[in-house]
Amino acid sequence: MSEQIAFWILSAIAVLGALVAVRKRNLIHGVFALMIFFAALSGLFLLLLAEFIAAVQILVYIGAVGILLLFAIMLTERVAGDDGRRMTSRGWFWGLVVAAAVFVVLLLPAIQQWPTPEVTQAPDPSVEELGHKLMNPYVMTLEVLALLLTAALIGAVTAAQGMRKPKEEGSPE
Amino acid sequence: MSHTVNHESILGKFPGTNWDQEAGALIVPTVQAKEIATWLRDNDAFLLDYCSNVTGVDYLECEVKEKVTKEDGTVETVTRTEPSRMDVVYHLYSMQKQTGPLVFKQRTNREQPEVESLTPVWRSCELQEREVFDLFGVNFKSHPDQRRILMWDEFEGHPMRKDYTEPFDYEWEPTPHDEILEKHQRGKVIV
Amino acid sequence: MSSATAIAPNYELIQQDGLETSLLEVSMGPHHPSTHGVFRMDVKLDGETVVDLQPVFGYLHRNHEKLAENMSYLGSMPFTDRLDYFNSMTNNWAYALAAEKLVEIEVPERADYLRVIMAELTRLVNHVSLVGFFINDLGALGTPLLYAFREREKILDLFEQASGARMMCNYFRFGGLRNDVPEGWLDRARDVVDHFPVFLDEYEQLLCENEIILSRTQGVGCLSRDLAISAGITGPMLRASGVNYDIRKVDKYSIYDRFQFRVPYTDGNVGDCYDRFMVRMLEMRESIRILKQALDGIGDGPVLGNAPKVFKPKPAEVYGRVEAPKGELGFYLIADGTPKPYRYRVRPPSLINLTVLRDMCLGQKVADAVIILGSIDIVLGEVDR
Amino acid sequence: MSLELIRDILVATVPLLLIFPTLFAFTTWLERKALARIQNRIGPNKVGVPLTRYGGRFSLFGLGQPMADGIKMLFKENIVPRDADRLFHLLAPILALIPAMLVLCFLPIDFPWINNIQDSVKAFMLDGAVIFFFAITGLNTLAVFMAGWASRNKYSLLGGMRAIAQMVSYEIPLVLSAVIVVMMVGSLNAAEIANAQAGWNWFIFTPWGLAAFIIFFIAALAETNRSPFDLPEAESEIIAGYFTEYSGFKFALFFLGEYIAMFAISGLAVTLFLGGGAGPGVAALPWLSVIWFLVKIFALIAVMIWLRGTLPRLRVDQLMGFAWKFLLPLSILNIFIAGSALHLLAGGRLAGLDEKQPILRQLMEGANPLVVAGLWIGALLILYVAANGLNQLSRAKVRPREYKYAE
Repeated sequence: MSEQIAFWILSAIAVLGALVAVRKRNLIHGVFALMIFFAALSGLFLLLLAEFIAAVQILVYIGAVGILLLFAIMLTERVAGDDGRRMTSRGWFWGLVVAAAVFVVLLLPAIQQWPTPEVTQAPDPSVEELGHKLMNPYVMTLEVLALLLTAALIGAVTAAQGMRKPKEEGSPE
Repeated sequence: MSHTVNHESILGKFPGTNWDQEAGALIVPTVQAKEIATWLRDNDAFLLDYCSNVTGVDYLECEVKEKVTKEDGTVETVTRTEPSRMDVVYHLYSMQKQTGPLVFKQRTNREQPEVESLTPVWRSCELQEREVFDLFGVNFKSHPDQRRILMWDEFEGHPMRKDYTEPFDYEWEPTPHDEILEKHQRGKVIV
Repeated sequence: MSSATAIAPNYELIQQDGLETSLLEVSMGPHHPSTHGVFRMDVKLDGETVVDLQPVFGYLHRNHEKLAENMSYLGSMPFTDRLDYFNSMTNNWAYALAAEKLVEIEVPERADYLRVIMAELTRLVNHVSLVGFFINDLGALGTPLLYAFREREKILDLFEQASGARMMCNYFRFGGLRNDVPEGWLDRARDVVDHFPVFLDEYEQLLCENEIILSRTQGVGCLSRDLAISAGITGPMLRASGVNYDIRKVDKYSIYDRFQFRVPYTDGNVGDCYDRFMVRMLEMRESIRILKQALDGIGDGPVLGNAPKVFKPKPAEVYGRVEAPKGELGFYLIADGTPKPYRYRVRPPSLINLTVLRDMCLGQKVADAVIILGSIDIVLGEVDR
Repeated sequence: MSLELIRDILVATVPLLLIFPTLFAFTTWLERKALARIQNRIGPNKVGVPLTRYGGRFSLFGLGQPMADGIKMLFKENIVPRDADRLFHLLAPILALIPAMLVLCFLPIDFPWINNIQDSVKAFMLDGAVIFFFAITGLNTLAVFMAGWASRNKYSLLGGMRAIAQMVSYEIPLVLSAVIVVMMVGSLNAAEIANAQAGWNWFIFTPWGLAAFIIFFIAALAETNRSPFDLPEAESEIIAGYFTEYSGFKFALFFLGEYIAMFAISGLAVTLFLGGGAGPGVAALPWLSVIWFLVKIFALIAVMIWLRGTLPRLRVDQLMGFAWKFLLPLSILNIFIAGSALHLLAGGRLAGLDEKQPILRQLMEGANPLVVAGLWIGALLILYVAANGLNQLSRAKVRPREYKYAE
């Protein structure tokens, strides 16, 4: 029962946060609404006892992606957009169609199994289990991913360094 | 005391210059000022690389009483009128030779005072010439950044001039209230 | 030479290819905690880098020169206290020196000794508190400043005992001093002077090798020798840029030729904030040397010479200057035969030292701009007059 | 939801909400007093026991000062700049406080009442408690940015930008030095980490643990914006950074949040490296562990105060350089050292270890003292050489000074 209540509250927050994030013209407000959405999502993961994923959700999505978005906005000219413009843009119709299509695709497995859903054993989402899985069957994947990310990091550093002009030393002449 | 600078050779090289014995200053024509200043700075005999002090002096037209000794030995007081003028005074020193000062004056009229800026010769003139412009209203030709420095930009007049009179209330700004505006014009209210 | 005298070019934006960032214009001051008074810098920032800086003056302008031209010569002596309110003694001295040139007045020997003692004590006060403020600008939360102020208090006590005021001393007169120092003052002064090196040792030990201070100040705000000379920089700042020029040595005014002291200066390679800081630290040691000699050499006698009751000099022009703690403080007086000066001009070292502020700050970080300003050592009473 | 659960939640959280703000008040007094003594001053000494004004005042070294400050803060005018984003301006101090308070739950402090509640309520029993701790601490960045942005003040904005850059950078060495402890225990569970250090088996007494603790503490200073890393609120440069436009109780909330964050990060340092509640006499009197835990937290906070009174501030580029060019390589190297040392100690026994027990203790029990000594010397030597090298590399090239004297 208590899980039910928590689920509905968190879902409501998540949906509201997502809506506000899309609606707000003020970019900073939008980003913060998005973060609320992420936080609610993290709560939902906790509800599913996937605590590691919940922590990672906060760490990565709020702590990294959100901050990255803020950084990007800070670098742009106009930090605060005007709030007054109308919500719909010209492509609203096609947007709606795409959204509906995605929704249907997501629902497809559930529709196929209707009305008797197949009950499968849920995987154990504990940290320990995850650790073992990452270290035993998926160690290769993990290493490749790590390598890829390191390469991306080094690439980013090199790209950023290339942009900087050679510094002018000494007296300005 | 440090060694004073020998001014005779300057007078010889630049015929337009004068030596004011009473003030102990070199009077330089405005047109030649920059040339002479550069020469004074770079010439090995002077090396006046350091311009310490820049200021203006405002002389109003005034009557000067002078005692003149006539041929027969009697002393007579003569009154003559000294014309008004504006001086810009530079005190020059040499850091390399540790000599100085040489007082260097540019003289101009006080109605449309305009002298040559020596900022390109000595960087230290930059702020001080701005100050002379601000307080005396001397226009410095080819000064790179001639703006008011101590008074605010909207200020009218040049307060260090001898004939400057304070306005009734120089910080007054018009307010939208007509009544007060009117009273102020009648001199009743200091807003 | 010509390149050094030229105005710093309008610094072109350090633009990165394809990535344009907008400039942030910040008006630092006049109520900023570390502009040392009501001084303002209009700073343009690209991120944290200063790309343009315009000093704005005049918030404390009260036209000191005009005031002095409308009163008697002695009447503006108290006003000179308010120029550089940290160093009222040297301000007094510069003015007295100029006025004594106008009318030939002999200064009694005891007065000269006391003048030197006061001036060097003032130098200690100024340098020690400047160093404290400077470290405070570096972000040290006031600890060095309060240590410095502890020492400053002792010297201010001496000033109070001699002149009756701690900061606005108004102690000098044309031809000497207002009054002799009270009995036992010299012993107390000797006590303070003897203990000062102990404090300096501690201070040097704590600050001069501190890793953060080194990395924050070295290579920041470099001022080349040529630009320093051309821009008329004086005082410790000039000597930090490698010019051996001390008016106490050059002019040998008063009785400075009787004392053994050295003028610290750098080799002129860097001329950064650290050099300016260190030159001041070293100068304090030399001041103590002078003070010890002066306290030993002082004799008895009057402290006020035969100054005329009504000070009415003949028409003349003089320029008198002293080595104030901040640099060359000069007074340019034109007398016209009346009891008021026809022209009275102060050459403020603080203002002229600010000429190169922009040149030193461009391309540095905003935090550096603050410490560069701190290392210049300005007092707004003198900058704006 | 059962009533029992609600009761347990309240029992677990309410004491935290009472104890730590009280400690905060005491800490502000401690900080002011300590700074004053460092600076040759006396510090607060007037406000003491209220209503004892007449007939002898009990000032108690100014211990009443925090209360007076609190009352003052409550009654001060709340000023919001005209152009400010009012909502965010209001939310920022709250957002600063919430994560700081939240992470207190992850500290394995054995309060006497904690034993009576069910395990599922104890946050530090979570398997990913340490990860959660870092995740939630990171939210503090958002509050700082929010405050800086919402104030519409250029100094605030600069402070906010500095704060983000700084916190994001220093989080990495912070986490990497915590990883070492996780490696040595084999668990992310805060309670297990603390238990693994029972007695004198503190991780600070291992070479890599010592190095990791130092890195952790430096990064923690930066995370909590303490001197010498107090750039986001650098008073001499950007007035007060993101605080500039805050007054009254909002300012007090920020202040509270900052100190609670200090408690939290110190508490984590105690948990990870200083043995949690371990200490003399704990075996006999279990409640002593609470005291030990708080004493250790306060010891760390005293060091922070001491540093604040003595050190000047770094510059922003030096700060970033220090994080990326010095702390990060050093902490990665430290992980390598810890890993190889564990491997060396294990000598092939790694597979045979009991997974439920702390790895390090099992290894250390059978270790040769000579090997241990060798590890100490070797690890510290490697780290020292590396730190020196990194320092030489990242140090700005300066010309040598020479001061001459003219007679």
